[in-house]
Amino acid sequence: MIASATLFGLCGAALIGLGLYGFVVQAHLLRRLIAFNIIGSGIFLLFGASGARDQLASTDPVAQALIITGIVVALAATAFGVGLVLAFAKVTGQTHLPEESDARQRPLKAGLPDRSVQTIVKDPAG
Amino acid sequence: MLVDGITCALIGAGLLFFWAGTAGIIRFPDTHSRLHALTKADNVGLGLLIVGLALQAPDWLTLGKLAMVWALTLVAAGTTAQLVARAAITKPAARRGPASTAAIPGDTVRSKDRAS
Amino acid sequence: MLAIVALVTLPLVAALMAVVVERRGEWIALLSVIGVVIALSVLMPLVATDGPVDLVIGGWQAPLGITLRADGLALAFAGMAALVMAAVLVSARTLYGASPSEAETRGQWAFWPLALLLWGALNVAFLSRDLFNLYVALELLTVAAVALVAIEGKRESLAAALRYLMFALMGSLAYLLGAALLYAGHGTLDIGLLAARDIGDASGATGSRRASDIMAAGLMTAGLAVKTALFPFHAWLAPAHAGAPAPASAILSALVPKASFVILLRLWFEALPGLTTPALLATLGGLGAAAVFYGSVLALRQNRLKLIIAYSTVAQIGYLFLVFPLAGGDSYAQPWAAGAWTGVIFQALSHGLAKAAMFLCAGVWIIAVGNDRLSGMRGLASATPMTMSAFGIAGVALVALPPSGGFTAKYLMLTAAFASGQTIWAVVLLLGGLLSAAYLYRPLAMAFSRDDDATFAPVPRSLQVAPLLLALAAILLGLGSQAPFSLIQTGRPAAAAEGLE
Amino acid sequence: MSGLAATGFDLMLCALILGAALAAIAVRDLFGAVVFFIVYGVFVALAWLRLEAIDVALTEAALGAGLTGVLMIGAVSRLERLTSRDQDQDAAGPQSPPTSSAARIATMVGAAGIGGGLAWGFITLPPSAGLQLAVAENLAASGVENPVTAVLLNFRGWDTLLESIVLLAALIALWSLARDQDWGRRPGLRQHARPGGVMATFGRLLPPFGFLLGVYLVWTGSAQPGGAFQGGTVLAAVWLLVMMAGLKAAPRVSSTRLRWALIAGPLLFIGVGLAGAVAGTFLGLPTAYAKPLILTIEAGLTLSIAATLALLVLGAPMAGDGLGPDQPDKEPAR
Amino acid sequence: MSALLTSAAGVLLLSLGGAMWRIWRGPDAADRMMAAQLVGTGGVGTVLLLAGATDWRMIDVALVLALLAAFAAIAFVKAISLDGSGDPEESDDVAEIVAVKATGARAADAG
Repeated sequence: MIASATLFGLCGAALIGLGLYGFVVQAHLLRRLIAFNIIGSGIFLLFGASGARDQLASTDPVAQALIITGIVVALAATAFGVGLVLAFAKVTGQTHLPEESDARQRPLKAGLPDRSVQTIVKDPAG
Repeated sequence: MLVDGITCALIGAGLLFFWAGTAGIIRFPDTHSRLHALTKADNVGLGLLIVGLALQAPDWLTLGKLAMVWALTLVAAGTTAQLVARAAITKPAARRGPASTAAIPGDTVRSKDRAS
Repeated sequence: MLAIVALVTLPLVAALMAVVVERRGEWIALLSVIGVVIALSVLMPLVATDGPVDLVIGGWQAPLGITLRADGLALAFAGMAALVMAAVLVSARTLYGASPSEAETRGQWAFWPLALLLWGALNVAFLSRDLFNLYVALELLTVAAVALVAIEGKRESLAAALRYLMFALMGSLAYLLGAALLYAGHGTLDIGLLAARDIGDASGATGSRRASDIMAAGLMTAGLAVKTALFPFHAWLAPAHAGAPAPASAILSALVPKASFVILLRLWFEALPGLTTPALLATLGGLGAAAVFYGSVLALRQNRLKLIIAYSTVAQIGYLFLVFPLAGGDSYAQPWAAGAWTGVIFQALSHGLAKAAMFLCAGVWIIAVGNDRLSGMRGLASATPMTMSAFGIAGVALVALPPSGGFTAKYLMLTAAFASGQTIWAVVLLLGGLLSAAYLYRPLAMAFSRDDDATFAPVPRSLQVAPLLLALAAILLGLGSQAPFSLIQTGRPAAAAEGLE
Repeated sequence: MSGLAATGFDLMLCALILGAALAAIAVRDLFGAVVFFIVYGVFVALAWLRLEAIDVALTEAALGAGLTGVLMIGAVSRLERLTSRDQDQDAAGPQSPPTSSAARIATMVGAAGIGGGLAWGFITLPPSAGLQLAVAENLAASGVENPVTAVLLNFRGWDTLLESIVLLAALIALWSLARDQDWGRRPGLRQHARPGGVMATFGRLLPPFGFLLGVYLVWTGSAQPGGAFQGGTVLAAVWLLVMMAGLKAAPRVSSTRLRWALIAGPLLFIGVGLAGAVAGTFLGLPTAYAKPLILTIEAGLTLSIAATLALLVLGAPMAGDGLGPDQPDKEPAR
Repeated sequence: MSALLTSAAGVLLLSLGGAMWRIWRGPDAADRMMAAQLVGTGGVGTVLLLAGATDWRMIDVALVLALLAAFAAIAFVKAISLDGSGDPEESDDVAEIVAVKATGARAADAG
């Protein structure tokens, strides 16, 4: 029990790092929402594991309840985010936010589909 | 003891089917035959696992739940395999990703920004 | 106690009712405003004389349960929020009010529940003592606020809403991670119980300085700073606040950043005062100073009124973060810390009132002119004198001229800066005031310039009264500063009297 | 032996979780990313089982792997339709400039630093049992035997109440994204399937099972893992399935009955809380009545959660093509 | 028995790595989704084995997983259908109607 808690806690920390990288590097809004969810579940794993490191009994029920609340809240935010991305795509035909300088809002260029592939990672299998 | 032995044998056989399914999904050359591999694993592998575990079930409720899991996966696997197969064969859309064909009326991009 | 319950549940119940009852959202909102005002008028004198009141929810004491506490800080902000909401609800009637005979439209249905949910979330954020409960409140606040940004559905506002959502989501996650680490380390999420553990004070009996605590504090601070739009996390603010319809902008700019700021105050002054270091205080102050200058310069460069007001919010939020260095210092007893704490709260309250008034004025002028370009504002002063004076009075509060609440704030903060020998922050305060006068001069000058050919659409009088009353409230905050001053002192955390570090 | 097998399992599971997350971020194809994300949810649910957090595992399996995945699949499909018009699909438009490799590496270093720092902070945490003891001591007074349900519905009921309101807020926010002319219509695309076909049959076959499971999860939640959120999610999935199979159309957003269903749970919860406040304690559940009160609140919450979640997956109201057994929308409901 | 079941769960889990490889490679969306289905079924099996090894109450997770995996598959089939909300079994004339409606709506939009 102790060993698995430590292991999953470390896994959670790694997931947070991974998700953060994905969130920053990717421009596609849906992929950012996926990265957001990965960070979220990493946080929950870290949290849950820290409540399970005492071998006396099972995982802390308060931590479990907080995590359940967190998962539901994350889903709510994700669902609204997806709706917002779709509404944005419907109006502009784009799936990422335009670069924006602080001083002046550049008007969005309409109608250019986003086909950019943001990650260039070699297939690990081959 | 005998029961435990049978459980082990059944679970071992089930695992074998799962591995066969995995091998199939990796090695088979085309979508259709891979689907075939998948269905085998779903139905037979999980079935064997469940029968094996059912011998260990502590009460009737658990037994009932095990049966329900099996029924659920059987029905679901059968249905989805058929639908996915049909979609994969008949619709070119399935070849590249979801939907690269017609736009839908309610969902088309407006040519003009509606508010400005 | 019932008054506290009313404070947090009335807006939420009203929001639920506004979902089901068609075309009467405005009346439901009005009822909830009246209810909350009554609750506040019961609570405020009570708390001012008898000290903070606790509401132990479900009878479960912390750490197991959640406690709401009505202290001076919470009530001052809840009161400001109630004033702003009242004015906004009156102003929003022309945009989103409906006559019962017409068919329901999208905006009429969506605006009221969203605004009310946002308000409920704000009150919870001001009152709750539980770090996770605060997280849920912040999420509710975020969802409602982003939806209000997007409510017009224009491409600019959708893009602004998405940008806001992305920033806010990351801020939430950072805050949540910090709260989780604190809970893992200390077995409680209650601010009071955390304070009792002397976190970071290695000299105490229970204190310790753990890696996880420092990380937790950093993460929560970063997350809350993103949500407060502290420089350099401010990029989302201006397009979001300027892209929303005027009543929504007023809520967003005046109230929403204050929720995360109040949590930040509670975090550092109440829960974790032992973790502060001079470098951290200086960093937060430095970012605040940078925000003051950067926001002001950007406000100077805008050609649209709403963007000027929105960038002004970036600058004004910068002042709030000066509380950290001003309440700090290196000597033992710091008599100025309480002044800095009070001054910053005055600044937040005054900014909330003045900024809401300004956005509502912008809303009036958008109706009159059709857009919010500066070039279209010629002649507005003579056409809409009431709104013009509201804008001017709000400007007085924003620039911090006497006798406004802004002046009281700046006076307290300047005193603290000089008393603690940190003249540099005084320079920031003074220069910031000059800059705000500069960026407000342009719209004012434009409005007062004569243009006899200009024709404006008529604006209902009720729309013009609301911003004027708000602006006057910002002045009253300074004129009658005694009552709010003493209210803010009730339940003031020890660190705000003795100073941080 | 048991320890070794378990550790081996855990190591493998961690590897799969990280692999799925990495792939979801790195895979080129958007749909691939979504599929990896679904698979990731399955693995994370397994991790929760290993941590003996069955309640969380149920939630993750239902929400994380299930509904979020379905939501994302639908979103990919609609996004491709929305962005693929009159342009050569593979022609690179002038998008935002791809992140430079220097920025990429800097991000990687920063993210690795944060991950590493967190790992260090986690390891140096002293083991703590959290509030397990406090929960155990007060469990008898909470009215339920499942400690997680006791925390969710009683000790920290205020959190749960706000959480159910967050869900509702997300739905209001989502609906507010509709176009003005679509207000009052049905949410999401018009679903249709061949009457009597495989999909329609499946849509008839599965709901009884699913309904049973959902109700069972809510019912058993007071004593065993389960509860309103898990059961509500299963019921939401069942309802969605019925709609997808073309058996029933989604209700119009203007439907008053639907709106009451959405707010029933939170309203009931607040009502119980206010009744408690009048009696002396806000949200206080007297021990003698705690169990029936909790079950009542959970029943209301389940209804609202199921409806809200299903509608969140469907999306904002819009004009559809109206091909299903339900007739096309002629006029938006006024 | 518990150790044996846990080991069996490990062996089953390992086989899911192969399915991950197929998701990565594709090439079709259908391939990816099928592999995900395999992970879903394997996940159900793993949960069952873990339940047998440690705590039978875990079996509810298997039920939920099985139900929602099927649901995700249906959502996928919908997503790759012609208009994103249909059924691959619908006949070609339905497809035609969709196409005609689409052009009609475009014309209406442009006009």
